[in-house]
Amino acid sequence: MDFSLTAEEQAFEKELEVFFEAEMKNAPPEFAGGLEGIYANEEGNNFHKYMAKRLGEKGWIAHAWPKQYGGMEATIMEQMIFDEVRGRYGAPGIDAFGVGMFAPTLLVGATEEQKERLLPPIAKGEVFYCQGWSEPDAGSDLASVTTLAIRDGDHFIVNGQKTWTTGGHYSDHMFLLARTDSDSKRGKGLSVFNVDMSLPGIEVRPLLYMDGNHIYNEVYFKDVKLPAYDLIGEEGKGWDLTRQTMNFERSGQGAYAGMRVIVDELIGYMKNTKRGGKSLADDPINRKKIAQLIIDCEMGTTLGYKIGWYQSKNDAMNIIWSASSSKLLATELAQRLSQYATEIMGSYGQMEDDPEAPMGGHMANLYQFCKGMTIYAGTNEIQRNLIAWVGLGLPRLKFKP
Amino acid sequence: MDFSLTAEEQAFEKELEVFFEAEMKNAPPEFAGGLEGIYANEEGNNFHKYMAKRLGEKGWIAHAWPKQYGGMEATIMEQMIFDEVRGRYGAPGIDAFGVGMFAPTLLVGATEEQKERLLPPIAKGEVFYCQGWSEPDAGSDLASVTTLAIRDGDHFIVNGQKTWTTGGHYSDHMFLLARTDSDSKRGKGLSVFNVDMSLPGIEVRPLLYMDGNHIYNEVYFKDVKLPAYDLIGEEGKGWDLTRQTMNFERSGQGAYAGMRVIVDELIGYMKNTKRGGKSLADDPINRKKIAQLIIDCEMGTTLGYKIGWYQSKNDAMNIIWSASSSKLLATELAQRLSQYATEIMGSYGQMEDDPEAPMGGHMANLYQFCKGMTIYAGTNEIQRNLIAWVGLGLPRLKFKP
Amino acid sequence: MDLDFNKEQEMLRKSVAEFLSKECPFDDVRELEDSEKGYSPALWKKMAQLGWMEACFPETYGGYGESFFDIIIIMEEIGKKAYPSPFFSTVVLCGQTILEAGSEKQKKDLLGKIAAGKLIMALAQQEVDASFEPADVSMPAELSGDQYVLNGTKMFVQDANVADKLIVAARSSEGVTLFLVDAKDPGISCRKLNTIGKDNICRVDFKDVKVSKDDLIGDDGKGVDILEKMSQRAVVAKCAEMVGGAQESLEMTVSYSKQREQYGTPIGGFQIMQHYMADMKIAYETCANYLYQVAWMVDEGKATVLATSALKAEVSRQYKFITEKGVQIHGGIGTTREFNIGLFYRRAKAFEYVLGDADYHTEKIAQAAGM
Amino acid sequence: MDLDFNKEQEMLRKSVAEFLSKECPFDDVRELEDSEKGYSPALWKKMAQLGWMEACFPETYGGYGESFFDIIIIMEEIGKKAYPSPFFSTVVLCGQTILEAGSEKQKKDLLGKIAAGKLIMALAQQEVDASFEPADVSMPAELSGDQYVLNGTKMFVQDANVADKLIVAARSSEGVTLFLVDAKDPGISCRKLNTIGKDNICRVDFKDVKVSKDDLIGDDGKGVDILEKMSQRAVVAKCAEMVGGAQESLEMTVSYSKQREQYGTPIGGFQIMQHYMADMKIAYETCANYLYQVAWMVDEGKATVLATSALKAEVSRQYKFITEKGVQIHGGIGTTREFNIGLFYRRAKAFEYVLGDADYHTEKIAQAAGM
Repeated sequence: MDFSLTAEEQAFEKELEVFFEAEMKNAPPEFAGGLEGIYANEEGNNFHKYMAKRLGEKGWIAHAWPKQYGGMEATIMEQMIFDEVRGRYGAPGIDAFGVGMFAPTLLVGATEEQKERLLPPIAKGEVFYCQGWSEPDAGSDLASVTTLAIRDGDHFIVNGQKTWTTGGHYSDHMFLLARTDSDSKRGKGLSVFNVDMSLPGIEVRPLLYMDGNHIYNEVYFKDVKLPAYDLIGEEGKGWDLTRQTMNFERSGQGAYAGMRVIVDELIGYMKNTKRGGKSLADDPINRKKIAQLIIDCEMGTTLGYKIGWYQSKNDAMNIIWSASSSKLLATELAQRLSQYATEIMGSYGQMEDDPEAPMGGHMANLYQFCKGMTIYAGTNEIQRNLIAWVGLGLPRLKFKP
Repeated sequence: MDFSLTAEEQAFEKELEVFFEAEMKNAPPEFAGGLEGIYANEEGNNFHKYMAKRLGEKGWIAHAWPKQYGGMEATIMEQMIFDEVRGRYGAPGIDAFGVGMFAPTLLVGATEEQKERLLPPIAKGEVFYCQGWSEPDAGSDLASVTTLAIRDGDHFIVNGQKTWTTGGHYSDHMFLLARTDSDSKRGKGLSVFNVDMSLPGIEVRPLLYMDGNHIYNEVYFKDVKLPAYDLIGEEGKGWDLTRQTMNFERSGQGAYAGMRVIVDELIGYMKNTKRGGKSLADDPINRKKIAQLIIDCEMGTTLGYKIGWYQSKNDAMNIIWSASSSKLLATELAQRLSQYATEIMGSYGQMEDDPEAPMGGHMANLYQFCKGMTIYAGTNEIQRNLIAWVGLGLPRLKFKP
Repeated sequence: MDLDFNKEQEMLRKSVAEFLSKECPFDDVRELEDSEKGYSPALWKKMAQLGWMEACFPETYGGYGESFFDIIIIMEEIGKKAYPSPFFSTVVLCGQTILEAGSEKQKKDLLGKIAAGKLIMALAQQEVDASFEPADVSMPAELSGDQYVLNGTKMFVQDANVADKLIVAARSSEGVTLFLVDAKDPGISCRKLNTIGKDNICRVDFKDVKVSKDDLIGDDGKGVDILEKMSQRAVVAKCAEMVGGAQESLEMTVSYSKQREQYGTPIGGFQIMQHYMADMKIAYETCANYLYQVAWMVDEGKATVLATSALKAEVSRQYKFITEKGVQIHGGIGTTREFNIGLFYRRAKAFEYVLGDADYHTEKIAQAAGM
Repeated sequence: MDLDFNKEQEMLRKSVAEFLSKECPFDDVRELEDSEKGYSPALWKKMAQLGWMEACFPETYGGYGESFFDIIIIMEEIGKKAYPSPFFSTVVLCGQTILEAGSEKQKKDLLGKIAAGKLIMALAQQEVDASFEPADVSMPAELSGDQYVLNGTKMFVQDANVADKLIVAARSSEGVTLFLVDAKDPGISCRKLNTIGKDNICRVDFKDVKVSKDDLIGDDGKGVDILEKMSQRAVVAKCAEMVGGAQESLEMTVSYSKQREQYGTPIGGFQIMQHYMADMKIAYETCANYLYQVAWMVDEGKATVLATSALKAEVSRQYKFITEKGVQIHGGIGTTREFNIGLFYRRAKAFEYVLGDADYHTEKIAQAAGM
């Protein structure tokens, strides 16, 4: 049992700290981080893309990939350090969809030609992706997608609608899950595509978040002609590939480091703020709240190491339940953090972006945005089911219709 | 909307207070109340039976029953006042099984002869019952009982085992749910019986609670000969009768009043106790805990009135979900109360019956006994299902075997 | 004991509900939220014509009612429809303050205008340190000749941006005192803050604002008492709005869960969803029951700090719980601006801050319980 | 980074587990709990023969190990089997105190005897006011000639009823000081309390108990420092016992839920049961991971108050959560004395009080975080 970092790992951590310390000076004022930070407005998205480019130059986007696709074959440990330090600085630049989900999918399921064509631009931070999974009637039950992609010679013709397309309005490409066999049901007959968002027939419409921010989109496909060479993996085998991608989606390292920094920011705010003549930092109820947040961050961080450990051993079963656990912990911690922060701030807790808002008003936004977190990327209910089935071997009951 | 008591009701409340104030002076030292108080030892059970007799003399056991069976036809409101005041004094004397469950069953489903024979002794506080429902393999899923009662002329021969028989070691009678048709399945072929516990072939074995107290029993039946006149209701229709009884079981008024008194006792303890030189009552974390307990008692009490209101209007559907709600609130409040109390007491919170234990050590016992409460009388999971089905009309899914 | 509403009350409820359903559907609510004024002056007039404001004041002062339950019913229905208007600020916060402590002249004049829908008012109590305690008011009101001069900043003043008059709590040499101020006074500047409730929460700055001695509400130095008494009623009224919102959130969630299918079955059939909704129902029902009991206590003059604080603390907690689970059960769609559950999720948080948050009231309960 | 145990550690774990399974099945645990001594002297000897105590001390002092992880592993296995013995009192609380602050002579003498299974010890710190803070110790130790005289009462002294020697924290003119006292001193009277853990928690009264200057552990007045340093290790060791118990509770519950059928299906198939157990698993896994990390920090001399307090606060909370849900999933049978989950439910509560409860450690975290 040894939690220490090697000398090289420590040096890498230091290098990253110097890098992010310097680069974050280029952030727009009151940059929020997270999905809202990079998708809700142009300044934030520009900074995200600028940072992606800088990270691409450093080779840190594709850090763990094979060298032939622009990677550096870094260890899982180095990747974890990267995620943690980036999280600590609240830095953007890693495309959660392109880098986090589609690239691993390509590495697993794409042809050599596709890998060589599609991976390097992602590695360089030059191309950005969105996810084409959910539909109005296919949310948690993703296998019921109905968007059609019907083969027509060396093309597929796509018709249908996707929704919850986070960042679709700022993305160059989409990875699309569509039905290539119109007679098929559920997991059968689905395929995965790389889609150029500038193709004719694709329309991206904003789907505003409850706080009014534009993060999500609806994406409509009308007779969109996809070249067949952008079919990823075998036709009709897209469900298996997608299920693997789901696991890539659910690790969420770095989240704890980011929240730990917010807690420290909150502590600083409390020490500098008095209410009714008393420092907020001296209130035992507030102190208890802060302590619980710190505990949660500590527990989550250590779970993150464990997931990395499982990953380094390719321990697939343990990766599944532990990644689900981490998704639960991180998203429920975000709820608790925004809840406690907005309570501690008293009436100021209701302020969003406003010159007088403490901590940039991000906590009132997080209070709203965290509700999305417990839903997207597999609802927390689905995650608990998965832990029970995969992590504990509990039986999966079937319902009579 | 009017929550006031009439002058008569106020007078009745006053009369009860005077009565219980006087009678509780006869309680054994450190009398615990609740099921542990009346079943865990002989002194407590003697006091329970003494109090039952006194209540019987006053006519308060059968307060709301028709006059011909020893009742006084009191209103629901008067009964609620009785429950509340009794709860406030932590007074025993009402047999939860005989008075609370079996008597209403008789009133609904027994023959005139049975009512006249069985109800008056209950009303007088002279006969005590236990419940013969659960079996080792039939807990939440009560319809799967296997104890057999096979007709043999003007008798039924009973064989089988019951469990969780609270107070069976101090009971004169049992109301038994048994299968009278050995080929029947689930709810069909079940019947209800009044059983004299002194019949040959009945063996009562203690089933100790986790704290070592003797509350529960296992009851074994070996060729027990029951007279047919003690079959209650129609043969084979016992399930319908039992389901009605379940609703009688789940009201739980008076519990909140009892817990509110414990909270006040706890406040008194805190005000008189210092730790590290500071009064426990001045600790903001403790204050918050107490406030939440008070809130819970307040909310529960008002829900109790509402249930009474529904009962007075015979509003069956609303009675079901609201009684389930009250069972949840009261039992989860008992958990919270014992949790908070044992936390506030610090290390003293671990002390059970001991000369140095605060509040008689009852809180450490309650910390254990409250776990039974969220299980017996329909687990809290079952109650939530019921609220969803009956209170909200949500669909009941069926499983494929 | 009679735990039903009477016929007149049911009629009032029905008429308010019908009016709001027709005149301000949820799409209009969203529009009003995004508007500068944050409410509809046209609907305000109609409300007055329908007699809502009159229902809240005794006949002597231009109203026709005096039952506190009428306010409760109106607030509940406002809550159900997430309806944005300065009703609470004007009728409850200021109206009840005037009723409690105003002179006969003030009552006749101001309440009459409120009842007629011709006066909008806002109450300025909290300051930059955001304390909820009336006794923490520190903004100075200096006596200069016959006038008081107000200087300083008030925070979280709801509807100050649309009010005609403000009641301002400030500290004179006698203690906290309430002043009636013209909102259009040139010494007053008002900035609407960007809040989660999108609900006209303002910062108001006072620079040499002069108030005549006649424009005190209640006696000099008696502000804390007056505000605390008013709060008893106002807390219950705000809780009525919250309980209304909780009911609507529960109902729309249950109904959505019956209709939305995933995995070939309505999601409301899944046990975890059922348990969430069972807990939501218990939370709503217990809060509603307790609301009515405390409202009855207020109406009967039996209200206690313990009861009103217990109500506000618990309703704040449970409204958040209900809307949080409500969004969760709706899934992604529940997080969008266009779906209605989000309106309630945001309000649950915003209303937590009105007249004291849960921690504030929790401490009051402990005090009231003798600790 | 290497998050697996090494071969030697796995072997130690296996041998402890096998020994306890064989020598002290749960029925014996119940018997020991009900016995006056509360532990088995015969098994204590065997444990010593197997080298458990030796594993906990360096070679110089009669042991053969010095890895803190050996203690962790033993405590985890003790926790899994709910095994009652004075191991924690003797080896951890007192052993680590002596290792931290004892003179060479004391270390050689006392640790050697402990390692050989010939000495049982108990630590007396808390007093009648039940404060967990070492600095709150107030029992007087008055210097009289060459001796200190102890008078007063110590509370919640685990295993005092079976100890040969006590370490007593008392206040001399220099401050809190630790005294080594013969448990059989005629001035000492000991009463075993009736506790939820049935675990030898005692009240100890001291009447004119004389202690020679040679029997101080550490310097006069340095007791607080010594106890706080010892606590870092002891908290982690106790948490290992709790985490072991949590693991066993989870496993027995999952296994029961797969086998117990109601409504024609294993109860572990119901979604609400699955969600309970998923949360139990997360709770156990995160606590176990964090335990190992903090143990590693302690072993490396990097331990911080924040980390050990976070560990104890969270493990206390989660152990209670896991056993509470564990009993619930077992249903009625889980509440009985004869079923094993109840042993853990009771221990979760009892262990909450060892070396500071959650509220105590929560406040320590806030302090450590700079508040």
